[in-house]
Amino acid sequence: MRRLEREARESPPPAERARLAELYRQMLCIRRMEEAAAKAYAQGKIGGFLHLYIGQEAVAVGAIAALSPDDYVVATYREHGHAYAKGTPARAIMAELYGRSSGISKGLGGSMHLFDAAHNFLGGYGIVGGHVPLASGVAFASKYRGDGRVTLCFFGDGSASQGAFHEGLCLAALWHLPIVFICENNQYSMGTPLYRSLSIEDVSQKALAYGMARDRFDGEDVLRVRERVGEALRRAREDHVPTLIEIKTYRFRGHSMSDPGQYRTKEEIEEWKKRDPVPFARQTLLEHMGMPEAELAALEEACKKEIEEAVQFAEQSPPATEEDMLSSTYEP
Amino acid sequence: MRRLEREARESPPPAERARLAELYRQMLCIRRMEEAAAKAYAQGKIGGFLHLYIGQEAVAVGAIAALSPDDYVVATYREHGHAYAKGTPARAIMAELYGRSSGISKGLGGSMHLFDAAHNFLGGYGIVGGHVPLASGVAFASKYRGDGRVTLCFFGDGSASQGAFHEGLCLAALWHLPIVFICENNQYSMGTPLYRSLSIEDVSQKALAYGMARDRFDGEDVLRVRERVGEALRRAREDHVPTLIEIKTYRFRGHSMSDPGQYRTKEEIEEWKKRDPVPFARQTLLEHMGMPEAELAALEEACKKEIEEAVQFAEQSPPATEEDMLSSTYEP
Amino acid sequence: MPTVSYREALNQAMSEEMARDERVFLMGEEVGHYQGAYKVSQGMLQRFGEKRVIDTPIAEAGFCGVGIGAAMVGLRPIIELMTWNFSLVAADQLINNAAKIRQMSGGQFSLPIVFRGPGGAAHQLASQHSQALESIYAHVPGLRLAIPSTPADAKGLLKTAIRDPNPVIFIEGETLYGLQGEIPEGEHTVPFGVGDIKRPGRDVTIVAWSKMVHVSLQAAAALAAEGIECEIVDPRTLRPLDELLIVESVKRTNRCVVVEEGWPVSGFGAEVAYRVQKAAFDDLDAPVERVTALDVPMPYAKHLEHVVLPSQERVVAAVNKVLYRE
Amino acid sequence: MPTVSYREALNQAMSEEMARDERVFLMGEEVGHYQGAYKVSQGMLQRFGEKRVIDTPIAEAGFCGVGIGAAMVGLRPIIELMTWNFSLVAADQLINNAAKIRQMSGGQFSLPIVFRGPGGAAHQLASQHSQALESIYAHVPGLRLAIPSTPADAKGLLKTAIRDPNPVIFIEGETLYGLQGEIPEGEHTVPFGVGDIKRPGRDVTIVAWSKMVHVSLQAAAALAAEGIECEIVDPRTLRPLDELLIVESVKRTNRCVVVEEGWPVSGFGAEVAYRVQKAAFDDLDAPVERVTALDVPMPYAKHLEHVVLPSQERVVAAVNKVLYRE
Ligand SMILES: Cc1ncc(C[n+]2csc(CCOP(=O)(O)OP(=O)(O)O)c2C)c(N)n1
Ligand SMILES: Cc1ncc(C[n+]2csc(CCOP(=O)(O)OP(=O)(O)O)c2C)c(N)n1
Ligand SMILES: [Mg+2]
Ligand SMILES: [Mg+2]
Repeated sequence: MRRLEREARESPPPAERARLAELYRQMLCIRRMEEAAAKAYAQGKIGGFLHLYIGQEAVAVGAIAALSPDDYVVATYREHGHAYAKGTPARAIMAELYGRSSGISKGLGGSMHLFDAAHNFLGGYGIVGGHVPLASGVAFASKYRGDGRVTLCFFGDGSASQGAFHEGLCLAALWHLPIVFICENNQYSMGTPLYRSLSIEDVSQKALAYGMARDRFDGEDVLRVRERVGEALRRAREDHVPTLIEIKTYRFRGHSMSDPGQYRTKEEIEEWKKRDPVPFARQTLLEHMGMPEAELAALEEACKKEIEEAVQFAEQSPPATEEDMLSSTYEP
Repeated sequence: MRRLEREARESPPPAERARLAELYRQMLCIRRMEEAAAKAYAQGKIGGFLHLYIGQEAVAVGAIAALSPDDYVVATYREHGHAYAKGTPARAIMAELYGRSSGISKGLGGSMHLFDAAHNFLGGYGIVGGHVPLASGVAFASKYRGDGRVTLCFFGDGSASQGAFHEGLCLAALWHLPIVFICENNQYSMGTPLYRSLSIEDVSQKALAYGMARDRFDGEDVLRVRERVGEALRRAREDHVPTLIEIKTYRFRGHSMSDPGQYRTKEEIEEWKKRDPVPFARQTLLEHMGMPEAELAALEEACKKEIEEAVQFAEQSPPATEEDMLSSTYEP
Repeated sequence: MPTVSYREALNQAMSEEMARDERVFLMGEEVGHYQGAYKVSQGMLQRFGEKRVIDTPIAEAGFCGVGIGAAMVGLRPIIELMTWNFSLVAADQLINNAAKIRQMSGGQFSLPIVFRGPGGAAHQLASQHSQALESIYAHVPGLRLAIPSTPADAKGLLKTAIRDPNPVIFIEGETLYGLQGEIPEGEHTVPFGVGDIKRPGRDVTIVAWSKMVHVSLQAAAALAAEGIECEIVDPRTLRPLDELLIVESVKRTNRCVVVEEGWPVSGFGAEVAYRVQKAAFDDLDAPVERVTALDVPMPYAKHLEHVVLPSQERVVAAVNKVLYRE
Repeated sequence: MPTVSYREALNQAMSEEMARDERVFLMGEEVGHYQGAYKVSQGMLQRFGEKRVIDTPIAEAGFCGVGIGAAMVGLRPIIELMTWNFSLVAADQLINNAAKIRQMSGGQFSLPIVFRGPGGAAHQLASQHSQALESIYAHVPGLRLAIPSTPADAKGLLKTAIRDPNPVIFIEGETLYGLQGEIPEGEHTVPFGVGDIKRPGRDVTIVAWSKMVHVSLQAAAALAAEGIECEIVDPRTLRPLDELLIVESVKRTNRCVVVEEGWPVSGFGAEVAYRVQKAAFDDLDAPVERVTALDVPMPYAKHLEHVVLPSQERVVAAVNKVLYRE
């Protein structure tokens, strides 16, 4: 496995430190939020499928940090982190997982279907690849209106074999849509390692079939993610050139809560944990950016509080309602 | 438009001449068969959609000439030529177009759905791209059995944007299936020119997404088609390496009988007619291979007879039967 | 009232709505430069330009998905499927995305989108191109389904569909495009969920939609010569369904025949039968009969296609049956 | 008779058929190394090897198509769909290819292929993952459809499906995998088109399949305490359907309730109702009632899922209704 060396950084300007601190905060909150969710799941307070993002946080946080609030995000069922990074409060996410009416999707969507119109988070989708053309459509609307917005579409390595992925990219490339496709290559689709699901090792090669721009890098450094996705966003926004980006990452947990994950060795997981994006960012802040330990501790304490409050909010919220269910199938 | 020069040939061995004569014969018979079909269609004797292959004959004939009889062919709705080249008698094709019980599909399939089990012709399919995974499945069976057979799968340039195309190629590449995919790039999908349907000009580039072998050439010379497809067949048969081949060609008629084809200029069509594969082969035989005009005329007369006989056979055959229809939905 | 074709009526509906609302656009295979595979969008590219009349590659899952995404952020797409047969490659987009996004987002995202195109058999197009798939889409909550039989209904329902904030499956009759009929002048819309009595009659209720209305009208004319008066109820939309109109008619006639072009099993005809026997149990003098396509894939040969499709003769026979004639 | 789980019964069926016939293989997502997403294929990779137990990428249209092609040339594929929800991305392969190839080839190519996997709601999987889609596939001629409710039926029907020369849609109950039940020892097959009376009774006929058999059995037990004896008819296959068994039961009980997990409109329940009212018109003392999922996409929240799905209470209410009780 190729090891990445921490890129040496010159003593950074304070704004840069503040920015990384914020990204670190987001990653940490997502981590704590999902840990809390896993606990609640084990207690039977959350049901259904629960796909944790633990280990991949730098991808969503770094990529979404490069967006402006008007830009759109479309994601999969593994989207707690994306929603949070796009602005959905942890309490609204947690309440959704609990099936409460105060949940971001009123308790009707659950873990896989977080939606947040106010923050231009256009949802988590459960059919692998099925949201890719939809994301192209959101970008199509931006082009149609000339509103200058860009759409970020996230998906896993498993999506790359789906017809909908192909068609979504075909149309984005043909019509020069302002969109960036991010393949979060965590190297497994459920229990299947990449080499048993794809005939190529470099997923970004798929871009060649569409004459699309492409990029490919490792995803443990949230700043690198922000920077490289930022370049693609600029191409999308200014030149109307879509990009397919493959970001290598790893999920530390099973595919979902019900997956014991026996298809990976302990050693492999341990090796990857050395590149955990959350401590990586912390260490950068502490050692390379001179952020005092006390400030870090305060930030971490704030995260803890935020998530505790979110859990409390979820637990105390009233359940999803039949009325919402019945009235939301159709708009009257 | 790039003009192709006739490749100069050394005075060929007699076997080569006989082979080309046979390919010429096949192309000519297909041409005559379709001309007869067009006439019958105009007379209301044939109904439904009728997609003529006129102009593209060298592709099917050349490619299928490189096969052995055990090999399989899967094709689209524009498959009269492929069926004929694979061995289906003109009379059985014509009777099918007439909806007769003596048709190759008993009058139940019609023009778009010729099937011929005896000749390993696995059908014409009407859903663009829908037959591509199926063709991979036929090749899968060959691999499963180790029977050494190869599958040839034909489709149009319009298929390349379909999800099923993508998935079919994904699996073929991943599993090293003995298959050759031939994209007959006639530069239009119905009324849409390639540049408005694909973001790349070189369709064979799609192979890069699968790490698949590829090839690309012009399709008016039936011998070149045979040779280049032959190379791919060898790769498929011996090395289990699938290939995507793009063959540039042109249909002289509309998309189907109901298409006036106003999206192409007369000039464009005339330009392409100069590369008509049928006279091209004839000229090669006559001028470069020393085949006497009298022999050519005899061959042409035989084709004419064959097709006249086929039409007569169709017209005199009894109609498709209700019994066949009812008994063929399920195998009892 | 001006007389126009069903095709022209659809064109008017789209053109009027596009003139009225910048957010409406038309997308599909061959809708622009080719002027529509069935010429429904004739002239629209010239009138509205390439920005709003958009030719697509053959990628139904792709462009149906594109329409869905665009609708989520406020555009109002009209997505043309060249025929509904090809919707099957996009079934996931229609059923798993379009039908569900509003509810699974807790009502945050509405989907004002129309999927339209011809359904049913045309002439000898064989099994993959001759399907009446309305029963499949009518099954799915979250979708609306309109299926007009006349030019006036085609125009009025399509305008309503375009204005509706929900995803609408809009199935046109492939063999009806040339049908001429009167259309009210000026603004003309037909509400969803309101059926129409295409022929009044006292003896038997025939429920039929799309092309089957016309087959039923022929049968009714033939039966009228024998003194049997059929009432033909065209629900016009299957989702929502004007159950009341059907049931009230059956309560008057005490007999019901459903005529549908699709396959029998789990067809919408069964749905109508279920509702009728439930709501008019004591009024029925005979079991509800249905006339459907035979339970086979469509064969190519012309005479067999006629055998498979519901015909005037089979409708007459069904009416006679519920009347216990012969 | 040995007691095994529904899951194990399916595993036995596949393993026995694979041992018996080299042409049979299993293909799908996670069927091999992972031992099956629901562990139905546990141990099969180890037993039969990678050649015959084949993991696929997430490409349902692709591998369903592969199965179809392989079946055309004589193999006998079992294609596992991780759940039937995902079949929608392969709907074109199932409906336009699998169902039609035999007929459109004039009977030249048979398709001995089984598409199997779990259907219906499990627990809080929300709208895209909780669909009972049997009515959609039952609509399509050229397909067979089996949908077992017990371990014995699961084994017997799956063996029949694998041996059947036609494409079979085989829908397992996602919540039934753990269900224990007795299975006849030795060779055990269940023929298609032969229903089974899961509980005899004189007062009301309940038609139910898959998980709804168990919901109905609970309802029947509750009603028995009040002296009402329900007869539960499980058709086991919807295509072909054992109409006779249903109708004869109704002729005895004079009342019929259909219980299905899917959506109401154009559901298979309507089909049963149509056939019953037609074949037993004079025997019915009340309209056929149906109990179905509510007509909405499935919500996530647990209590709402319970509201949407047919429950013992709703079945009891329907039985009371056809009995005019209360
Ligand atoms: C079309 C479809 N097929 C199968 C599934 C079941 N499924 C859910 S997630 C998953 C694996 C996806 O892997 P990947 O795309 O790499 O994303 P990751 O879970 O690794 O984030 C599968 C097979 C599905 N949801 N949709
Ligand atoms: C999925 C699907 N969408 C649309 C169609 C209608 N259609 C039939 S042929 C065709 C054009 C195909 O073009 P191409 O693949 O280039 O093949 P060609 O006709 O040029 O041989 C279209 C759009 C179809 N048959 N299937
Ligand atoms: Mg993955
Ligand atoms: Mg073409």
